[in-house]
Amino acid sequence: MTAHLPVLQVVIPLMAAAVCAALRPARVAWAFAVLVSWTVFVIAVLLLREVLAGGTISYEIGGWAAPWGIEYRIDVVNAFVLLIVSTVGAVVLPYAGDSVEREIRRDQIPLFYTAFLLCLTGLLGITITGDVFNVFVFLEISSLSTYTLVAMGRERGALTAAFRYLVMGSVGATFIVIGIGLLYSVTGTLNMVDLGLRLSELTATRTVPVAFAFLTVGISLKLALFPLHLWLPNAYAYAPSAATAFIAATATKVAVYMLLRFFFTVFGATFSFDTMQLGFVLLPLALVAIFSMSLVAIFQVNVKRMLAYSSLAQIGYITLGISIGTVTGLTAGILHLFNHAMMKAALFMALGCVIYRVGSIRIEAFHGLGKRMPLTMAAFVVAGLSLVGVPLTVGFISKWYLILAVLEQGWWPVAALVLFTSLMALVYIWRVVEAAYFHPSPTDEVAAAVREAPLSLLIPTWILVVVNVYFGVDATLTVEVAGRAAEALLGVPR
Amino acid sequence: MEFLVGHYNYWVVVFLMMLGFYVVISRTHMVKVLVGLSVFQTSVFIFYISLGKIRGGTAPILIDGPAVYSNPLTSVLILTAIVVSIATTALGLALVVRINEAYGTVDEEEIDAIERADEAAVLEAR
Amino acid sequence: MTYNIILRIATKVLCPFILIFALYVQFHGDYGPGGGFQAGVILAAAFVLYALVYGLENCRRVLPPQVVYACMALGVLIYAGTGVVSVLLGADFLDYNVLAHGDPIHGQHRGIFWVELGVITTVFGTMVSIFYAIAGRKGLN
Amino acid sequence: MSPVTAVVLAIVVPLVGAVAIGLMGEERANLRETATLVSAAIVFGLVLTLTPQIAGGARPELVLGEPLPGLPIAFEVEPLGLIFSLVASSLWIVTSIYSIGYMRGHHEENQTRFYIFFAIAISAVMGVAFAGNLFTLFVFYEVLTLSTFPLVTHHGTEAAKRGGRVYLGLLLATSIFLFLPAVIWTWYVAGTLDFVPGGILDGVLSPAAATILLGLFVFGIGKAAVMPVHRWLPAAMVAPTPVSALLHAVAVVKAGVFAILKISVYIFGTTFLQDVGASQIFAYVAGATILLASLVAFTKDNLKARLAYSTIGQLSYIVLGAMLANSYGIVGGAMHIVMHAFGKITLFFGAGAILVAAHRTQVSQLDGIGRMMPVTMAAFLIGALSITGLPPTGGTWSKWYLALGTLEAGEPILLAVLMLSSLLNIGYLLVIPARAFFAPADPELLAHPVREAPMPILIAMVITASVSIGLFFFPDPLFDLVRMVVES
Repeated sequence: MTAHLPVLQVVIPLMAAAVCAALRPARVAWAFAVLVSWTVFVIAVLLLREVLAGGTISYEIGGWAAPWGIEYRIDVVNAFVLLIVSTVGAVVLPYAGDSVEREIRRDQIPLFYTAFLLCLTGLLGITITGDVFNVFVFLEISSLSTYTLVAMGRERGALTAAFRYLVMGSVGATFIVIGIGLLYSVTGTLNMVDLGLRLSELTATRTVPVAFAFLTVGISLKLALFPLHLWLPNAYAYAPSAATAFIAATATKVAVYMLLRFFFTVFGATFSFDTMQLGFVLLPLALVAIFSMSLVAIFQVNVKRMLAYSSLAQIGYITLGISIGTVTGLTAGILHLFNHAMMKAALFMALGCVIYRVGSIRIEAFHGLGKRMPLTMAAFVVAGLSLVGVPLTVGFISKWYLILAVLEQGWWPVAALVLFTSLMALVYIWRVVEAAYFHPSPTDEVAAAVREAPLSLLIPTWILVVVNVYFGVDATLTVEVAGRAAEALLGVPR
Repeated sequence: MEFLVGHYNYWVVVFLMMLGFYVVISRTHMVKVLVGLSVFQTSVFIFYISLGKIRGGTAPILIDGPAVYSNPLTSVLILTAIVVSIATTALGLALVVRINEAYGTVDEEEIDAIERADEAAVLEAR
Repeated sequence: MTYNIILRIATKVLCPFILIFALYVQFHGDYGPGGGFQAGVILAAAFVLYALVYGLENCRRVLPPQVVYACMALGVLIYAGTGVVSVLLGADFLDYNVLAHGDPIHGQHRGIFWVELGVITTVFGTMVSIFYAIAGRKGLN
Repeated sequence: MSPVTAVVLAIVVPLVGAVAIGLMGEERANLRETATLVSAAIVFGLVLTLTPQIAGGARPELVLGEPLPGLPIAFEVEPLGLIFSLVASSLWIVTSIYSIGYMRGHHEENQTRFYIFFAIAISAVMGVAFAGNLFTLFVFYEVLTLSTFPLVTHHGTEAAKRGGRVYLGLLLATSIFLFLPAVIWTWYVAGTLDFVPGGILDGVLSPAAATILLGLFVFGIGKAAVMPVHRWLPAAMVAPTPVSALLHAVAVVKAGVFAILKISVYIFGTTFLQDVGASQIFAYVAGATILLASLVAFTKDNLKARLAYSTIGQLSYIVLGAMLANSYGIVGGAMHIVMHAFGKITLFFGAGAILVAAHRTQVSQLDGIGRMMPVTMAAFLIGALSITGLPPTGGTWSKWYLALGTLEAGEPILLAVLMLSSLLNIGYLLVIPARAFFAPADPELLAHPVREAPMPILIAMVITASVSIGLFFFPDPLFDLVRMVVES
C-alpha cells in the first residue's frame, strides 16, 4: 500500500468530503473529519520520510507514463509543504469541533466539514501534482471550498468578503489558466518536469515571457502579494475561526509553493531571475508589503483583521527570501513558510478561543482577559512573540536566515527594514497584550461570566504553541529540510 | 494584414478577455461583475479550443487510413475548466442572493456605505 | 403556468425523451462524442423543465433535495472508488486495465463506464441542487 | 558533583523553583517564600562548588542543543562568567530575604507572580553568565528582558504600563535592531560565535568595519545603558523596590555590561581592539555618559530616579573599562561589576526601606531621618561610599584599576572624567546620608516619627553593606579570578 501513498494523500480527503456531507449529526461528521485529517497527516509524514531517505517519488495516475499522463511527483519541496498543510489540518480540525458549533448554524455544520476537507484536498492536490493543468483544477477545488468556508462566517460581512474573494480569486485562476495555455501552445506538454526541459531549449520566443507574466500575476493574486492583496483581510476577518486558522496557515503557503514550482522547476532559475529579472520585481513589492502592511496592522481595532494584515507582511518576508534567489534566501523563504504557518495558526486559534467565550475580537473585548483566560492569552503571547521573532521561537529562526541571506547580498538597508518591521510586529502584538493584562475587565455580568476556553480548544492551540517553541529551540529538522528543498529547486548538487 | 487576419482567433480572445475584465473591474453591481467574469473566463475557453483546432482536422476518432486530427486534449481540459467556471458562477450567484437578503442591495458601493454606517454606530455606542 | 395546457402537455411528452437522450449521450460516450458531463446536464435539464412548468413543489416531490445532495456525494465516491478498486487490484490509481481480469481492453471499458457513471451522478446532482438552492429561496417566487 | 552538572542545575533549579512557587500560590505564602529561599540557596551553593575548579583552571563545557546548524546552545564557565554568576546568585538570596519584608510590609498584590518571574529572571541570568557562545548569550539576554517585564509592570497602573512600554520597547528594539544584526554579522564574517580567548575577529574585519560592529554591540546591548539608550532605566523605576534592586544592581544591567566585557575580551580580543583602535571612540562615549548621568542625577529629587541615573553612570565605568581594552581596564571593569552590585543594591534596599517604613520617595523629605532609622542610613552611607570609590569599601579597588587603565591607554582626559565623576558622586550620593544624620529634621517628620524598617529588610541591608566593606579588606580572591581573564 505504501506505493500508493501519493494518490491516497489526495483521494482520502476527497472521498471523505463526499461522505461527510451525508453524515448526521454534526458531531459524527466532525469525528470523521478529524480521523481523516490524522490519516492524511500520517501519510504526509511517511511521504516526507520516504523522500528524505530515497529521493523523488513519481506516481502515474491511471498507469499512463509521465509526459502524457498525470504524474504525482514528490520531492523534498512539496513533501515539506504537504507536511505543513496536513499538520495544520490535523491540529485545526479537532479544534473546530466546539468552535464551529458556536459560530455556524447547526444544519450547516456537516457542510462546513465537507468544504473543509475539500479545501484540504485541493491544497494537497496542488502541492502533490506534477501536472500544470491539474494544479489549476485543484486550485479551483480549494478556492471554491474556501469561498464557501468564508461565507459561513457569522456576520453578513462574510458574504461580501467571500464574494470579493471569489471575483479576485477567479480572475487570478483565469490568469493562471491563460499562462498554462500559452505554455502548452509552445511546448505541447503539461508535465512540469517535461515543461522545464523543453522551455530550457526555447529561448527566442515571445510567448514564454507572456506566459511567465500571466502566471506570476495570477499566482501573486492567490498569494495576496502586495498590491494584489485586497481580498485577504476581510476574508480572514469574517471567516469562522477554525476556517481562518486553517486558511491563513495553508492557502497562501500553497500559493507560495506554486510560485516556487513555476519559477524554478518549470521556467528555471536562470530564466526567471536572469532573463525576466524577477528579483527586481518581487523585491520592492515584498519590501513595500512588509512595511506598509505592518503599519496598517498597527492601526486595526479588529484583532483578527490585524493578524490578517500581519499575514500580508509575513508573505512579504517569504517573497523577500524568494526574490533573493540564492540558496540561503530560498531556505529562509521555505523555512518561514513552515514557521509562519505554525505561528499564525496558533494565533488565530487563540483568537477563536476568545470568540468562543467573549464573542468579539475587537481590541476592547480583550480587556482583562489575561486574568480570565490565562491559558489562552499565554498562548497568544508566546505565538505573538514568535511572530515578532524573539529567540527560542520559530520566528527567530526565520529572521535569522532571512537576515543572513540579505547580508550575503550586502543589502544593509533591507536587513534594517526587516528588523524594523519586527519591532512593528511587537507594537501590534503588544497592543493586544496590554489590553489583556493591563486593562481591568469590564464589570458587567457578561464579562464576569467569561471563563477559560474549554480544553478541546486549548489543547490544539497549545500543541501549536509548543511546536512554535520546539522548532525554535531545535530547528535542525526544519532547517535541514528547507535547505535541501532550496537546493533541489535551484538544482544545486548536494 | 496577414498578422491581423491570420491570428483572428487571438483577436477574438483578446477582445472578449478585455471586455470581461473591464466589466469585472468597472461595475459595482454584483451580478454584472459575475457576467463580466463569465465572459472573461469564456475567452480563455475559446483560446484553448482554438489552439487545438487544426483547419480541416477531424474529431480524434479512430478511422481507417491516415487522417488529420484536431488536438483533443485542449477540449478535454476546457471541459474541466467550464465545469469549474459553472461552479464559480453558481457559487457567486448564490452569494449574491444571500447578500441581497442580508443587505437589501447587491451594489457594492451601497454595501460599503451600509458597512461604514454600521462601524460608525459601533463607535458611537462606546 | 399552471393553466398553460400546451406547455404542460409538451413537457409531459418531452421529459421522457430528454431522459432517454441523456442516457444515450452517457452510454455512447465510449464510442463517440458524449459523456458524463453532457449527460448530467441534460438529465438535470429534464427536471428543471419539469419544475418550471409544474412548479418547484411538485418537482421536489418527485426528486427530494436529500436525494439530490446524496447524488452529488455518491458520484464522487463512485469515481474515486473506481480508482481505489484498481489500487486494490494491484495497479496504479485509475488504471482501468486490471478491472477485468486479464483483459485490458475490456478493463478500460469497465473503468470508463464506472467513472462516467460517477460523473453523471455528480453533475446531475450539482445542477439540480444549484437550481433548487437559488429557485427555492423565499421572496424570489 | 561534576562541574557540568552544576552548570545545568544552576540554570534549571530556579525554573524548578518557579514552578514550586507557582504551585504554592498565594494561600501558602510561607511555603512559597521557603521555596524561593531554598532554590536561591541551592543555586548559590552550586556556583560556589564551581569556584575552586574554575580558579584551578578548569573550563567545563556543555552543549545543550542546536537550534540552528552550527549554532549550539552551549555553556562554558570561565572566570568572568563565574564572577557574574556568584554576584547574581548570592544577591538573589539577599534580595529574596529583603523582598519578603518589603512585599509583606507594603501589602503588594500578585506576590506569587512576582516570585515566579524573579526566579525565571535569575535562571536567564545564569544562562547569560555561563553562555559558551554569543548566540547563547543573546538568547538568554532576550529571555531576561521578557521575564523582567512583568516585574517592571508589577503594579499594573497607568504609570507602570508606560514605564513597562519604554522598558520593553527600548530593550527589545536595541537588541533586535542593533544587537541581532551585530551577532549575525559576526557569524557571517567569522563563521563562528564561540567565545575564544583572544577573539575571533582578528584579521577578518577592517578597522572601520570593526568600529561599526563594536558600535552595534555597545548600543545594541541596551541593558548596558550607554547614552543615548539609557532611557529604559529611569522608566523602569516604577517597579517595586526589590525589582529595582535586582534590575539595577544585579540582573539586567550587569547582564548588559557583562556582555560588553565578554564581547570585547572573547569576540574582538583586546589586542585586536588596541591594534585597530576601534574602541577609543566608545571609551569617550562611555566617559560622556558618566559625566552626563552624574549631572542629571543631581537634578533628580526622587530618590530612586537619582539612583537610576547614578547606575547609568556607574555602568559606563564598566563599559569604559572594556573599551580601554587593556588589562587594567578589564580588571577594573570586571571588579566594578561586583563592587557596584553590592554598593548599589544596598542603596536600593535603603530606598525601599525608607519607602516601607516612612512612605517617603523624595530626597528632600529625608532630612533628619537618619536619627530615626540609623541602621538603614548607615548601610546607605556604606553603599554610597562604595559607589563613590572611597575607602573602606570595595569600590576603591575597581576605581583604582580603572584609573590605572586610563593612564596605561594614555587617555588623561578620561582620567579627569573619572576623577570629576567621583566628586559629583559625593555631591549627589553622600549628601543624602549626611543630611539624614546631621540636617535639622523635617517638621513633618517630627510630628509623625518613623521607625526602622522590618527585620528582613534590615538583615538584607546589613549583609550587602558588610560585603562591600569586606571586599575592601579581602579583594584577593576576586582579583585572582579577574586576572585569569586578562592573562588567558
